[in-house]
Amino acid sequence: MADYILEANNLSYTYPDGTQALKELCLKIPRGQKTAILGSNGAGKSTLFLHLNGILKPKSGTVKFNGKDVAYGRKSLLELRKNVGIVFQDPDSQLFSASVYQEISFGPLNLGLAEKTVRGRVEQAMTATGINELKDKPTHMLSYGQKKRVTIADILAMEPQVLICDEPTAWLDPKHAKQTLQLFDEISQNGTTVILSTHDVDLAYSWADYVFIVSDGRVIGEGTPDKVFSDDNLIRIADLEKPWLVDVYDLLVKKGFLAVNTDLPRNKEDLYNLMLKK
Amino acid sequence: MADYILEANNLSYTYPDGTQALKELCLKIPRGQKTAILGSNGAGKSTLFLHLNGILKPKSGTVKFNGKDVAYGRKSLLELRKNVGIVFQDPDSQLFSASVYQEISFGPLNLGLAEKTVRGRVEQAMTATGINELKDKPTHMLSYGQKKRVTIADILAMEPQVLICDEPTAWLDPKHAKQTLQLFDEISQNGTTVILSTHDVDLAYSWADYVFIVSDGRVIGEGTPDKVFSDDNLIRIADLEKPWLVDVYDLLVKKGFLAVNTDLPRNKEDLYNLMLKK
Amino acid sequence: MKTRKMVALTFVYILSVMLLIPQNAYAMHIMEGFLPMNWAGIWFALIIPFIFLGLRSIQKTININPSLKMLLGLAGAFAFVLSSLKIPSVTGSCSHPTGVGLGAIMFGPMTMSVLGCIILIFQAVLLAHGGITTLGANTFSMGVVGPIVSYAVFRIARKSGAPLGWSVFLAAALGDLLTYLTTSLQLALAFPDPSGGILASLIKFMGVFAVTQVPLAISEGILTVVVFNVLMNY
Amino acid sequence: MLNIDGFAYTNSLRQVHPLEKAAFAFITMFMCIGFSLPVISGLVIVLMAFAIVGPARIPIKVYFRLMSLPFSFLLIGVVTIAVSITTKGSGAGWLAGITISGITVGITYSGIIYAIGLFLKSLGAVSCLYFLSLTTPAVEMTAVMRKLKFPSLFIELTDLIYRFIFVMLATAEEIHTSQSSRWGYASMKNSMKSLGQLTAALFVKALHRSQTLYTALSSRGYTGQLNVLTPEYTVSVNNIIIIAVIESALTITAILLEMGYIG
Repeated sequence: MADYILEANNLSYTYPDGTQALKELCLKIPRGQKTAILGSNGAGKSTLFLHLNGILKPKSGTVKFNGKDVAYGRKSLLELRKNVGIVFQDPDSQLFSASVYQEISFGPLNLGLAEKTVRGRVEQAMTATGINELKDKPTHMLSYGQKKRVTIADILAMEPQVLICDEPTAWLDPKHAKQTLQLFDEISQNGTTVILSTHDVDLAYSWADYVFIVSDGRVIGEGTPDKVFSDDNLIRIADLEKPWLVDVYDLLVKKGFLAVNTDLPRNKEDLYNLMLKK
Repeated sequence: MADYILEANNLSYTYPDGTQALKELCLKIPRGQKTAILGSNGAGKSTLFLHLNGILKPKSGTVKFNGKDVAYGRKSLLELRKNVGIVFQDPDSQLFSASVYQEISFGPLNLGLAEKTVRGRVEQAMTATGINELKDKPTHMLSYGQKKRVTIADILAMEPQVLICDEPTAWLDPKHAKQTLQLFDEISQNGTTVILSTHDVDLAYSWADYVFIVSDGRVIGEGTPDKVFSDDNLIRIADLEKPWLVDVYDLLVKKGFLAVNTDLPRNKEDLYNLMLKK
Repeated sequence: MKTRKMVALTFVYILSVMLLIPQNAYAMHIMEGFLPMNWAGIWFALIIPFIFLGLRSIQKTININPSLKMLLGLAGAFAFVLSSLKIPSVTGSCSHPTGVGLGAIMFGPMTMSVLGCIILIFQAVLLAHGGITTLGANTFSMGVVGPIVSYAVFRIARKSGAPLGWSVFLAAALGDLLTYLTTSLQLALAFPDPSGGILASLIKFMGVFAVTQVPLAISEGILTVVVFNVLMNY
Repeated sequence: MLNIDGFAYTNSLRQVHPLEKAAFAFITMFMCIGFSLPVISGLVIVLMAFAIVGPARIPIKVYFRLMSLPFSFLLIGVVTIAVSITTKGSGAGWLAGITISGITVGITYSGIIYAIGLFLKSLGAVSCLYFLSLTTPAVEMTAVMRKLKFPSLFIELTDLIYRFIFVMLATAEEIHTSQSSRWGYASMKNSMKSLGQLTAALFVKALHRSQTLYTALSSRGYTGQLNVLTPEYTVSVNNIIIIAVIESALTITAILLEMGYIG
């Protein structure tokens, strides 16, 4: 039996303005894996995340963390938020302090840790995200990419079991996007379950262990990247595109340049090696 | 002799905080063409744009519009801004009116046009951007993609000769990004010179007639997309990546699947056809 | 009487042409070090109860609704940013603390005394506009008198059936004027005219400020109405 | 616009304990205002100019521009005080005056002396404020306020406001740019309308931002208190000795002046 760290069962949610954001959504996040949640703008990804750490309470359905239903009492909510951290899309609406150090110390302090422990965690989170040299800079002088790193450190300092990141690479240029993904790889290797949402199919395809496709408030497809992205129909319904690696691979197979049944290449090097082998 | 609608000669600009954003930048925008300006975050693209419609005044160097030096008097600035419209990157910080209609009518009304003309232009701009049904909606209730369209309509309603768009597809999902580019194609076909900035190389490669590569406040490369993107060194210095079409093409040529000297494919169909021919 | 006015006006006119037109409203807050120690202390003592009451009322609301803290933080930043915008006025563009009237109507005068005090700290520290030793005096005029007047005028005007637009205009414009009257009074008390006394001094200061502040109060009133109208449409 | 803030983070005294800097600025300021002696005011101006341009390494051009900022208030205030109005007519001690229908407006000798003293005193105090704000970031000033046991709600609000001043300022600038590039400030009438729209939009965005911020902070366990830790600073005995020496020297000079031994 697979081990799921977070589960959503028949989650429905309607915003006060009447927008039905989630419609009986079901998903199970495998523990310790790198999960990508794909969907077009407005598919319900952000709303789903707000449910996963208890900010929103579902109109119907349940959220399970470590196999147990989430209760919405004060104490159990704090417990959930300690373990499931969200990095929001817009860093300017997550950063509340002008000082990077103060900012990162906020989460761990809320956990009721001793001052010394908090200081240790802040240092550690800054090192992990490579922002040690920003310590003395105010958040309003940081670039977009730097702010993004600070918001990730915010959450890392709480040492959550699950790190959720909403559209982490939007607005980043290729170089910074790559660095951010490497950071997530490291976090994942340290045993944290990393979930990120994106509509960048190439990113999701190369990075994720497991992919969910969300469309119109529902999960309409899931599986390993090669399986999910081979399903033309699914991709079309979700208003997404095929990753170019898959596209090229299909083309090469169709032309007979590559043998069918080879494993799908997960990155440029894979593709290159496949072609060399041929 | 080529016909240039906008020219920047040795443009230098330093922000009050000391950041030198432009360093003797030179570029000439060909009239009526689709121009892409590529560069990583912080390369100086946005600062350049603010010079092209006179919001910023260069510390040294000149901007030419239609072959004439831009004067920084009140009247000539207004004239320039009427003809060179900018759609800014973040629609959220740009929209300021209560309703979509009011927002789009802002520019034409300020131009002092008769109410009837304004109405006509607003209708036309809404039709062109496909947002007729949003007419009475409050701007802050729109989705990200819709907001983006409203900001484009904002500028179209002023009927500029040049439309500049800063990172038009950032944060848009593949479907909406495609629609936006189609919109730019239409605008361009109607005789407007369209300039856009991006760090999405795939987009720039497929869409643009002419490409400038900006890095650290300077233009470090320019030319037709196939020429610019074949220059590995240039792409690396600019912290960009190669468009995957070029990458795949190179790979195929290297492996002997495609003949050298073929024209570079500009989109998926081109590549497909090339391979069929072989 | 007429000639006296003329002399005063000529004097004020020359001064304003010389000093006010090319710059912004530094004339608004009392500058660092300008007040003698005793007056600086007195005004500090006078604002402490207002700050205390303001903090207590905010804390009460936060206990029920923790999101109010973020709202007040943003509202304070909003008011600071507004004060740094240039507003078009008959005497040229002036930067100016709009938002006090608006804030008083929306959050009540007690809350505004706290926000006003913080905004004034930042105006002193970030813009060299006002000062720390004069913080008490400036908070009293801009954070206590201004908001109370705005709030009271708005309430009275609404109760007596005045249209919303006029109520907002009067609240903002009068709150503004009373702020400057208070500033003039504070200066007059600290610096009585050696021969004419406090009254003569008050007339001098009011005369100087009137040139810039009357048109500004009107501009600010109009702007607040425009803002209110737009907000109503949101 | 907020370049004072920029220097606060980049000046050469950035790493000095904020409490030391605050003590130096405020003690000096109180001496300047408390003694109210022109010579002391002059000394304070020179001392602070030296501290700002020397150890803190603020460019001298910046220092002079900043010092010119408060001049307009200062001149208006000082001239207004120097000018006397009386119904008794001009007499001894008057340098100049016009009498019209029994009211005399003019300048007295003592008025001028008083005005010059006030001018110097205020400028001295402003120098002290500049020293503090050019060397100490606002976040560190609030850290000092925390140490001095100011009400935590007051400090939390101060920190929040400081942080969002910059966010809102950027938004205001973007809207302003977008408006000006669409002729928003082409005429007086346009300007009033545009500014009204800008203000309202800014307000709505502030409301919206406060909600998203609340959401983000709640997800990190916020329940009403914004507890944070500040980086630790080391106290420098050297600095304390320097401050003590300077302040004692000022005090002794002032006392000697008052007693008439010098000056």
